[in-house]
Amino acid sequence: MLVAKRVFDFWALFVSCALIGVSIYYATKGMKVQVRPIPGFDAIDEAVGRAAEMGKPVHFTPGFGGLVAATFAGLEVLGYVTGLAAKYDVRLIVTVSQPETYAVTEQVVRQAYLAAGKPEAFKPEDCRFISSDQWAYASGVIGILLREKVASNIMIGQFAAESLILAEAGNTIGAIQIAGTTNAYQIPFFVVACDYVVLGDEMFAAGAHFAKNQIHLGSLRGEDLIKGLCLLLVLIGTLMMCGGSDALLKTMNL
Amino acid sequence: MFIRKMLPTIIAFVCGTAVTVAYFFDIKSVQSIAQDIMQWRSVIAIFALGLGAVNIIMVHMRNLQRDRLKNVYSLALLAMFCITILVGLGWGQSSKGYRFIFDYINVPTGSAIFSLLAFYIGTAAYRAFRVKNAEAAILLVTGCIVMLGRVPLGVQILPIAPKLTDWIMVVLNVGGQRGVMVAGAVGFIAVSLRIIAGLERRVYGVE
Amino acid sequence: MKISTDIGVWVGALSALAIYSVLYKENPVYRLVENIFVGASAGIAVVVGVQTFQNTAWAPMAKGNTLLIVPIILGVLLYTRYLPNVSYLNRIPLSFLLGTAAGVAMRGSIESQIVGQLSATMIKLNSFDAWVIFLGTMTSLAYFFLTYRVTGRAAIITTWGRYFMMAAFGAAFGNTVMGRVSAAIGRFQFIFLKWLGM
Amino acid sequence: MDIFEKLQNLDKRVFYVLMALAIAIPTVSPLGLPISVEAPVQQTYNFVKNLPDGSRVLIGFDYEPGDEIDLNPQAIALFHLLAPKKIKVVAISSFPAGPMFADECLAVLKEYGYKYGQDYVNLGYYAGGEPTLAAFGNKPTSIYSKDWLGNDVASLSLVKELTSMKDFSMAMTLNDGPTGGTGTHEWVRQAVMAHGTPLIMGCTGVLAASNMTYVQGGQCKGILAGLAAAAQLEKLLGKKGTGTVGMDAQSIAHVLIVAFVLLGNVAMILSKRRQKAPGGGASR
Repeated sequence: MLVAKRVFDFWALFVSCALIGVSIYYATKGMKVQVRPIPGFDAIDEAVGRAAEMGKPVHFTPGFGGLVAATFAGLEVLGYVTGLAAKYDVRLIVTVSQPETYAVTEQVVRQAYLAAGKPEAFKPEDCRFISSDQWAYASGVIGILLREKVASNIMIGQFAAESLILAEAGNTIGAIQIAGTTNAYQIPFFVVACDYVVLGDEMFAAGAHFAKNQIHLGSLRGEDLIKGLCLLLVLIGTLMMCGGSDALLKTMNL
Repeated sequence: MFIRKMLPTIIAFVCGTAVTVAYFFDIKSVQSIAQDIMQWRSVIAIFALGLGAVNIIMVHMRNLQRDRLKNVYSLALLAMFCITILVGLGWGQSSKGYRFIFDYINVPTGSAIFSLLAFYIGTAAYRAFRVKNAEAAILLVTGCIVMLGRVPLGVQILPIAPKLTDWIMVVLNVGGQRGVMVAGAVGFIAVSLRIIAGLERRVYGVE
Repeated sequence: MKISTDIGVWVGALSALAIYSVLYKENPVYRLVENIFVGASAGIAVVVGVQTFQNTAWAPMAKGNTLLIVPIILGVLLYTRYLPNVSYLNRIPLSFLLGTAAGVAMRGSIESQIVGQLSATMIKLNSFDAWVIFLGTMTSLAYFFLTYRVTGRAAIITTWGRYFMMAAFGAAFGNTVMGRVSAAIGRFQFIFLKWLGM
Repeated sequence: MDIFEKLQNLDKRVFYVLMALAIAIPTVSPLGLPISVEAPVQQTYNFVKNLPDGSRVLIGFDYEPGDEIDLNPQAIALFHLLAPKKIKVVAISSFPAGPMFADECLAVLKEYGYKYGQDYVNLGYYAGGEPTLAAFGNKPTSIYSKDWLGNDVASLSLVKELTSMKDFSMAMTLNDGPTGGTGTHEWVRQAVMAHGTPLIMGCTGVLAASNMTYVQGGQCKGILAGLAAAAQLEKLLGKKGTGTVGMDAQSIAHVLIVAFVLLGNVAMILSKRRQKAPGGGASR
């Protein structure tokens, strides 16, 4: 019944989901989970606070991606940033590239202002759809960064080649920059050009880090268990290979 | 209550599960449902584009109102936006006017923006590649070796660079890259699972 | 030198120069070209969107696939966000978009990014290179344990994990320069050869 | 601020000007710097060289405007390699602009007496990415009823004889990334995993690092990365093409960046030394 060549994949996904599910269950029942410090996230308070002191806006973009996992992580952070901006009365400018992401992003910002008790602070013109064209999006965003002279530039989500254009424009105006993406080809540019980088998978800890939400904490523990299992699998597989058996490797290719 | 909270959760669950099950299981009925879901999704996504268009018009109309038509930039943007749509829908995508906008405005300007990276990449490297600590030093060394190893002139300066570059790209690079990729994918699964299971309802507006 | 007489080439070359001017400073010329470009590209997106809608929804529906009325209605519901009384209805299409996207993301990542990468790491440790790959993968993956604080001796694992990642990032950075310079070469060729005819 | 501190914080615009010159000068008058061949290119060359004469290959033009400067020269060099072996070429594209690039590159085959429809075809754009490629792999004619030029595929002998992906002795994707079109790992899945057709990749420089894992994992038989690979292939072929010319500008640009990095570091170290010396300036 399982599609050929996807048998192992299915069971791997099944086990992964089960581990996450069980961890969430235990976390909501009171299991203690702590997130290790993530400097990029800690810096967000500082970044918004700095904007408040300087009386300049904060810019946030969830990147060029459509509705992919990295974008979701970005939106999670956006919810928190919006809350902070509402608290300190800082102007928050959000720029979006893909229409479907825009549909969700606008909702997230609206909701976050509502949750902060300042629904009137939400301004549709500050949550902008730029263009679904990669370079038009890049040019629009650098235009906004340079003209609005933002104090802080936060870029967390799915980024492609435009990452460095945005980061260098932000650097030119002396903005404090926090960036994160899972795209392994683009992380280097953020590492080089930004003040703080949320490395790859660390992004997905946003909910657990900021809201200390039990569901997210549990889910994060589940992720760690999966990673542990991955390490174990590689270790066993490699030992077996060294012993001359490729049984595990064959099983994984099923 | 049902429409506000339960229905969105159920829809997300059904869509996510159907798409996943159809991928792994050879069940014709589920696969055809999943195919429909994917098609429907792309139709809905087109409507999201309209939201973007509304936002563009709103933002720039407001600019024009505020600056009493003196804002040539917003005017240019709106004019170009409308002209492109009129030409594209009125005369079609193979018409001369539309081709002009596409081939002579969109493509070359886009390429020019992309090529800004040639300049930015150098200044970013100049600023960040400093031997301040072990990590920055590693970044600097692998970065510079690969840069030299990629071009003939670099090879003349550092003859061992191509060999080192090959080794860096095929061996040294692999581990770090894989770590990021695998860990990231685990995160993907967790987020996706939470959305499908209705634990991330905040994203679509259900508190 | 033979300067081009093609208006298209002139437009392309001048817009490229306007874009490059931002390297000096943000200025009105850049701003104008930026706005024209953003306007045109957003317009193109709308044109393509309408075309796609006609091909994938309207035409098949007219041909009898009446079920397609459902996504069309859902699409329209996205706009209820502008109407405070019924704005909650926009959650329905959003949940559809999100649920489907999540399903696609989930099934895709397990195979190519997890199982594929892990099985590629299982090799005989009979050479220095094999050890580097093995240790690089193990330590950098171990860096991403987020709910366990690694302290003491074990911290060396995550430190090395970061070192391996930095090596990979440096490599990717150095390797990217070529593509970026290529793009500039393309534009310069356009300006010098096509436009100025040198 | 002493001279060393100034050198650590140069105005970005100094670099911009030098970079512009580094690219402009070779563009206007090529220098012809020497080139050496790297292992992945040699491996790819050897693999293609050993394909059976007269067999068919499938080439995916999976890139968008902006990346043609990297990928067109690769395709052209590859065609110069395939043509003497009388290997037939089927081109498909997962981006709307792809067929245009395919057309430009396929033009070189005419020099070798290739006939359209019989020895090579440009089938054009397919929407939908991987699922469509999968369907193409199972039955090529199910996706295309007409080629890019508007010919009925039934009139093209090369296409008529195709039954599945297995008919190709090699598949290649010229790829600029995972967004939008069919990415490299989708090709690995649909060509290698689904049909066992050997795959090579031509990619932009930025993608080389991550795609190298496929070569290393054996799922991919060879990889060409960026303009350099095209120039190296041109060297193996003994032809000077656009790849070779572009490499001049590349050489100077790369060395310029490395020089700036070194300058920044030397200045930093010297300025630290000076501060440590008695009577030195205040530390920052």
